[in-house]
Amino acid sequence: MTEKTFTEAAREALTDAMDADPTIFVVGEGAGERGGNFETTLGLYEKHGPVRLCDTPICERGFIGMCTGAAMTGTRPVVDFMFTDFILDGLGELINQTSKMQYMSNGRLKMPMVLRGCIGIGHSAATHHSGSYYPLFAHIPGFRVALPSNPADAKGLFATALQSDDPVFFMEHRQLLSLKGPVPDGEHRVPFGQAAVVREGTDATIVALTVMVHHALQVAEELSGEGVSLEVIDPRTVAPLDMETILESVRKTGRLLIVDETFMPCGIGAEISAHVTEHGFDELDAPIMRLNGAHVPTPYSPALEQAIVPDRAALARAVRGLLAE
Amino acid sequence: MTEKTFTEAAREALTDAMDADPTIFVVGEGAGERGGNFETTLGLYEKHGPVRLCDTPICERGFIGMCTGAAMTGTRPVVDFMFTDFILDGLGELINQTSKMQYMSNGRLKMPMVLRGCIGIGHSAATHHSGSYYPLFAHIPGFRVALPSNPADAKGLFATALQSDDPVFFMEHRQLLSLKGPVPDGEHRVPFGQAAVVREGTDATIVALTVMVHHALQVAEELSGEGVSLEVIDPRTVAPLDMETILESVRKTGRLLIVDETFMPCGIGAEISAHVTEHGFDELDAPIMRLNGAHVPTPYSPALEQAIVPDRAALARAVRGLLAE
Amino acid sequence: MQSDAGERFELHRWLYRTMFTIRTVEERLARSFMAGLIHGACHTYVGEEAVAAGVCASLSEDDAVFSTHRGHGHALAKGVSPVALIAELYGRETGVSHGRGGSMHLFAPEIGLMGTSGIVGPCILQAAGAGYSAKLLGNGSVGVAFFGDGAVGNGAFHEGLNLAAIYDLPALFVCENNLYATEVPFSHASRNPEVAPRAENYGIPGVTVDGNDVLAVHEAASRAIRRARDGGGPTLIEARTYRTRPHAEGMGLTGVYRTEEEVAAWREKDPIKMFRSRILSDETMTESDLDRMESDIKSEVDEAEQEAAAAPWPDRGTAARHAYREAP
Amino acid sequence: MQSDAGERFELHRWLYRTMFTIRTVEERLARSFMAGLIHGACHTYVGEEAVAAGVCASLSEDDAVFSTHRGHGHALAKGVSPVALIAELYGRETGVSHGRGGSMHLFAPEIGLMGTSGIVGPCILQAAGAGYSAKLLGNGSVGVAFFGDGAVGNGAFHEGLNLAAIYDLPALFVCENNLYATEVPFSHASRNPEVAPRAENYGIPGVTVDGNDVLAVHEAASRAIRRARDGGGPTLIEARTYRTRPHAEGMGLTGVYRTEEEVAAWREKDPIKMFRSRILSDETMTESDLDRMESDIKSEVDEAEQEAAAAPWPDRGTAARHAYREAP
Ligand SMILES: Cc1ncc(C[n+]2csc(CCOP(=O)(O)OP(=O)(O)O)c2C)c(N)n1
Ligand SMILES: Cc1ncc(C[n+]2csc(CCOP(=O)(O)OP(=O)(O)O)c2C)c(N)n1
Ligand SMILES: [Mg+2]
Ligand SMILES: [Mg+2]
Repeated sequence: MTEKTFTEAAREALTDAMDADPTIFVVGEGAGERGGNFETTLGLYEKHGPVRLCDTPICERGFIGMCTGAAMTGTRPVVDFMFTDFILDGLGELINQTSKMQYMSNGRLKMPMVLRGCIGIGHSAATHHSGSYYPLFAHIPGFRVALPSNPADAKGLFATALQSDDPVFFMEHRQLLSLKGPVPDGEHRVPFGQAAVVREGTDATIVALTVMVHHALQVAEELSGEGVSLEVIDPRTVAPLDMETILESVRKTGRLLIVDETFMPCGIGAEISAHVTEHGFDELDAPIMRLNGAHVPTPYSPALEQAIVPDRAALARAVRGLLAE
Repeated sequence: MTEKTFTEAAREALTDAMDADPTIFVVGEGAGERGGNFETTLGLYEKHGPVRLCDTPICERGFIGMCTGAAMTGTRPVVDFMFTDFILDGLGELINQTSKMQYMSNGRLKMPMVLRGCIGIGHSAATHHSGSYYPLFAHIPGFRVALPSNPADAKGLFATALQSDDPVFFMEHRQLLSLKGPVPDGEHRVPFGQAAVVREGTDATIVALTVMVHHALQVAEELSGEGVSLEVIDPRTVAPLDMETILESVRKTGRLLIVDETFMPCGIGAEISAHVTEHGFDELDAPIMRLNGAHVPTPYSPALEQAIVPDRAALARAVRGLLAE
Repeated sequence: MQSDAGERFELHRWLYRTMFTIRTVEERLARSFMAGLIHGACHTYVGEEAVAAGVCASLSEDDAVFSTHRGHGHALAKGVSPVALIAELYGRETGVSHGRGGSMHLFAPEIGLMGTSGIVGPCILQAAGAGYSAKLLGNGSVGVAFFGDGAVGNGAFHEGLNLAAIYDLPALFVCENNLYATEVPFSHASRNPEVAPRAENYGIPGVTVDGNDVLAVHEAASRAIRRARDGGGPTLIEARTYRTRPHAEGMGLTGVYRTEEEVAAWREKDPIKMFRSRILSDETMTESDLDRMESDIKSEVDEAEQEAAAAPWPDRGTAARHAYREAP
Repeated sequence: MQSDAGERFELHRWLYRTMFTIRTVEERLARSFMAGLIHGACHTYVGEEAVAAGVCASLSEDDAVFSTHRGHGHALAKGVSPVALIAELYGRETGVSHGRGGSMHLFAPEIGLMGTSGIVGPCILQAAGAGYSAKLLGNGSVGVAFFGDGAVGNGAFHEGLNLAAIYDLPALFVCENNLYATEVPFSHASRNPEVAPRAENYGIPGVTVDGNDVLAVHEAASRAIRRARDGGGPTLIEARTYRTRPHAEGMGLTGVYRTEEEVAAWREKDPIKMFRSRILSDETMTESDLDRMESDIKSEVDEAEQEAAAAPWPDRGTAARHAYREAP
């Protein structure tokens, strides 16, 4: 184990994978000589040159489509999209092409393509640099969606992504990029579809996504002083979604809250709630609750930005509400 | 009341609105002299000419962006997108621009834009001509999404859309276009956010979307012979979603099934289920259930196509399962 | 080693055989459409056969072709068998996409047909991507996109050509300018009637050819493909051609957008008829050679149709397979 | 009616005032950024002032401007007050977007600033749309897009210019070619170093101007705007300019992508310095006129900054408002 930042940990997975697999290449604005806007590719250009570390013009649709064609023909592209907001121009390619190629070809094509970059609200980034949108990708068949919440998972999930033959979104919350934590040295892979029970407890289950995992852990710690025992689950991937671990937890606690920074309607919380209601109805001692960011574009002003994101106080309130049911 | 097809009813709303409001114009491939691929604009070109009935090149992103700019500057564009699959290339414009303009401008801009066209599986259209994708639009703040299931609602919801200052998706299931039904003459508007209880019943509630409303009604009729009394609700719009009508029904029946042709994960059924669980938990006598099309791209062959869409037999099975819980 | 004349004979034979096969299959499919045997849309390639044949003559199975809604001709020219194509449109398990695709989604990656598409535009980007793979892998293959004039005003054209240009990718972009996109004339979709000169914007060569002259297409394409394989980067070819059937089966042959006379004039320039005269004047084959080839092809296609019609339906139990590569 | 000389004086005064205001505000914002008063990103317009000023001089409040991440200059030139701009970057209720937007989302629709944007490309399409409204309403107004060289390889450029061209829309497309997109040189993003000649593709006029020469910009823009108002359709202007500050505050002034010497050479061609000499040689204003104007502007901007810094924060209770126009 070595202490590393989230970004360093993910870069380690990329560095190792690029050494091992000469078919991997990275595209993005600034992914080349500059080493990535968020230092995602630092040092790799010097090692692998401009074909494998490819600077692009500002044409997200174009390079996503290009990478789709590349993935169909024997290479393994990594699209470094900077902010998820930018790849919305490529959703036509992603939804109509990338996600469907395996099916349309009856499984004869594979689609080893990774889409990686920033999500999330913070730093007054405003509405064109703070989107998350992973519920959209979870809705569409064909995609995998990884949402690491700590450096070790960043390395482990990215390593898995870089070996997947399905297209994978690897989404990094902007508030986690410089987070430090212990990271396993050498080969480390976290399989998709295995949630982590990051804290055990008996009174209620909190399922938290990306940055909210940290809020949930702090609230759990705070409330433990009051004798409340919370179990906290980090799904780590939302497609596939490890419902079994969540159901098992609910069997124990009887209470469930899902906290997610991004929009509520048709979100991940909705999916988890609906699934648990259908398959764990008899285990529930209280209504399942959801806590989400407000259903609005992200405002710029810190005064407004704070108001639309669930904070620890809101989370603690929601937990108390759930326990009181 | 006059008997009309779904397409005729919607066209009537458009015809009346274009007569009354000179700022309305329609864009689309074939929307001009040809009268629309699905006769959506038949006869209007002769009346209003090429500026108001505007044929476009194949650049969905471009004309959606253009219409966004037009809506910001005093006109009311209607984008006739033929198949919803085609506008995915414009999702960047829709999500980053169209849906956010009102918020970013602090309510000083409005966005009177209608996006209308075909959705849904059928006729071996295969995966590039059968998408629905409305859960995506319901997830994003800023949009209205109307899903008429019959000619009268097609007219009434389209009329409302053509007066809305929010951007509206008006989505027409391909299997409903030639459906006939009684349509109110003259002005007829169906407000957004008002579900229709299309059949009353006491044993269970089925919420059904677009074409599934018809399946649900037939199954309800069939099962009524066995003494089963089903209530069938057509939400008519999924953004806003009239949860009050659904909750009221569940208070009566205690049982809920949501049937939707399109994908389950993070879909409309998930949202309805999660909402009812949170706000109507004590009314539930059984787990809420969802019935959706398979989570795969649409296959072409009729043999496969049928297999991925909920049919009446599957719906009846699901209802029996729900009643047995 | 073969003589030049022998090569020329082989080339002519291949081109004629390919074009005539496409024509025969398409006309067969048009009848099948009328008979209700085809379940979805069907866009035939009749009148444009010289483009697919002329380009694909220089491709191997390792080259990657990406095509459009009007892709039957490209599939056949790339080596898909008539029976696999017909069975696909009939929705059968033995179809080239095992019934998952239909007319607009033809996949035979094992021979480099990387897919036709129901969406206008993406093939251009994907061909650039195949070029990217070829460049990275250094395997000498080429990515080829076929697309219509309708794609020229689309962002994919602009972004794809630019990407291929700046990275010097081994790619070939073949615009089949048949003057109309569905029923919208190119003159309405663009103030600029030319496509090939737009290549200049991207700093790459652009070539206009008579798309009904198979040898002209072949000549231009083989030069561009050689150039691409040699590291010279991409080329844009504009092949001027015409579809002499409706946009899709079931639609009108003419309409507000074009006249009977125009269609008749283009039928005079039928690429197969033109090539037949050329072969006869070149004396690479005789009238009876060609007649025999035609009748052989007709029988083959008839048999293919019968085989397709008798082929099994896909097993509905498999409908959900292959959305993902891996089990979760 | 004013004399020509009077008009010239007014024009020069407006242009100088506008450019100097932009410069002063931007330099003030750069200091504020260092001081932590600006919460998000901040892309200044220093070095490029002549473009916004030269174009906006011919626009009225009824004309619609759409801009980019580097939009402060366009906002000020279109009539946004320094205090409304600074307050926005400070996140205050009195900001031009009431704190919802910040540096990259400046909205003042009441004076025709229809928005700056954090996404590269859309402004081009939206300006075409404003042109569409103007055409349909027949109100004689014009849609104007400002965008960087970085947008040229984007599909929005291609689709937007084509749409404006085929519908003859009253629109003006102003490409601010400052040689770099973030730190990617235009020569890497395109094999073709020119932007204006691409207008030919779309059948519309393209004009290259020295973007540091405000009178040249004004001349080209006013001609294009007149043409648009008269129903002559859209024009593409490529203004060659340079940013003499980093891409965004907090980033390096130079880096792998450009040299100190290059920056210094462009500083020699500073648009304000150049225009000052021109005014003095034309004798439209004197040294002391200009000095007085400059010091007035400096005081105004100082006051604006103080006012902005003292302005109230938005009420967090309002954060969810205006996502929709209407109650459900
Ligand atoms: C993105 C997209 N928009 C619209 C369509 C509907 N459509 C199918 S074919 C076609 C016309 C294509 O014209 P062209 O590219 O010239 O090809 P052609 O049919 O003439 O061979 C259109 C508009 C589509 N398939 N994809
Ligand atoms: C669609 C999109 N992709 C990426 C970005 C990130 N980005 C912000 S500014 C910029 C460079 C823009 O360059 P240019 O258009 O030349 O404008 P300049 O900054 O030089 O004024 C990039 C890539 C973005 N804002 N939008
Ligand atoms: Mg065409
Ligand atoms: Mg630039």
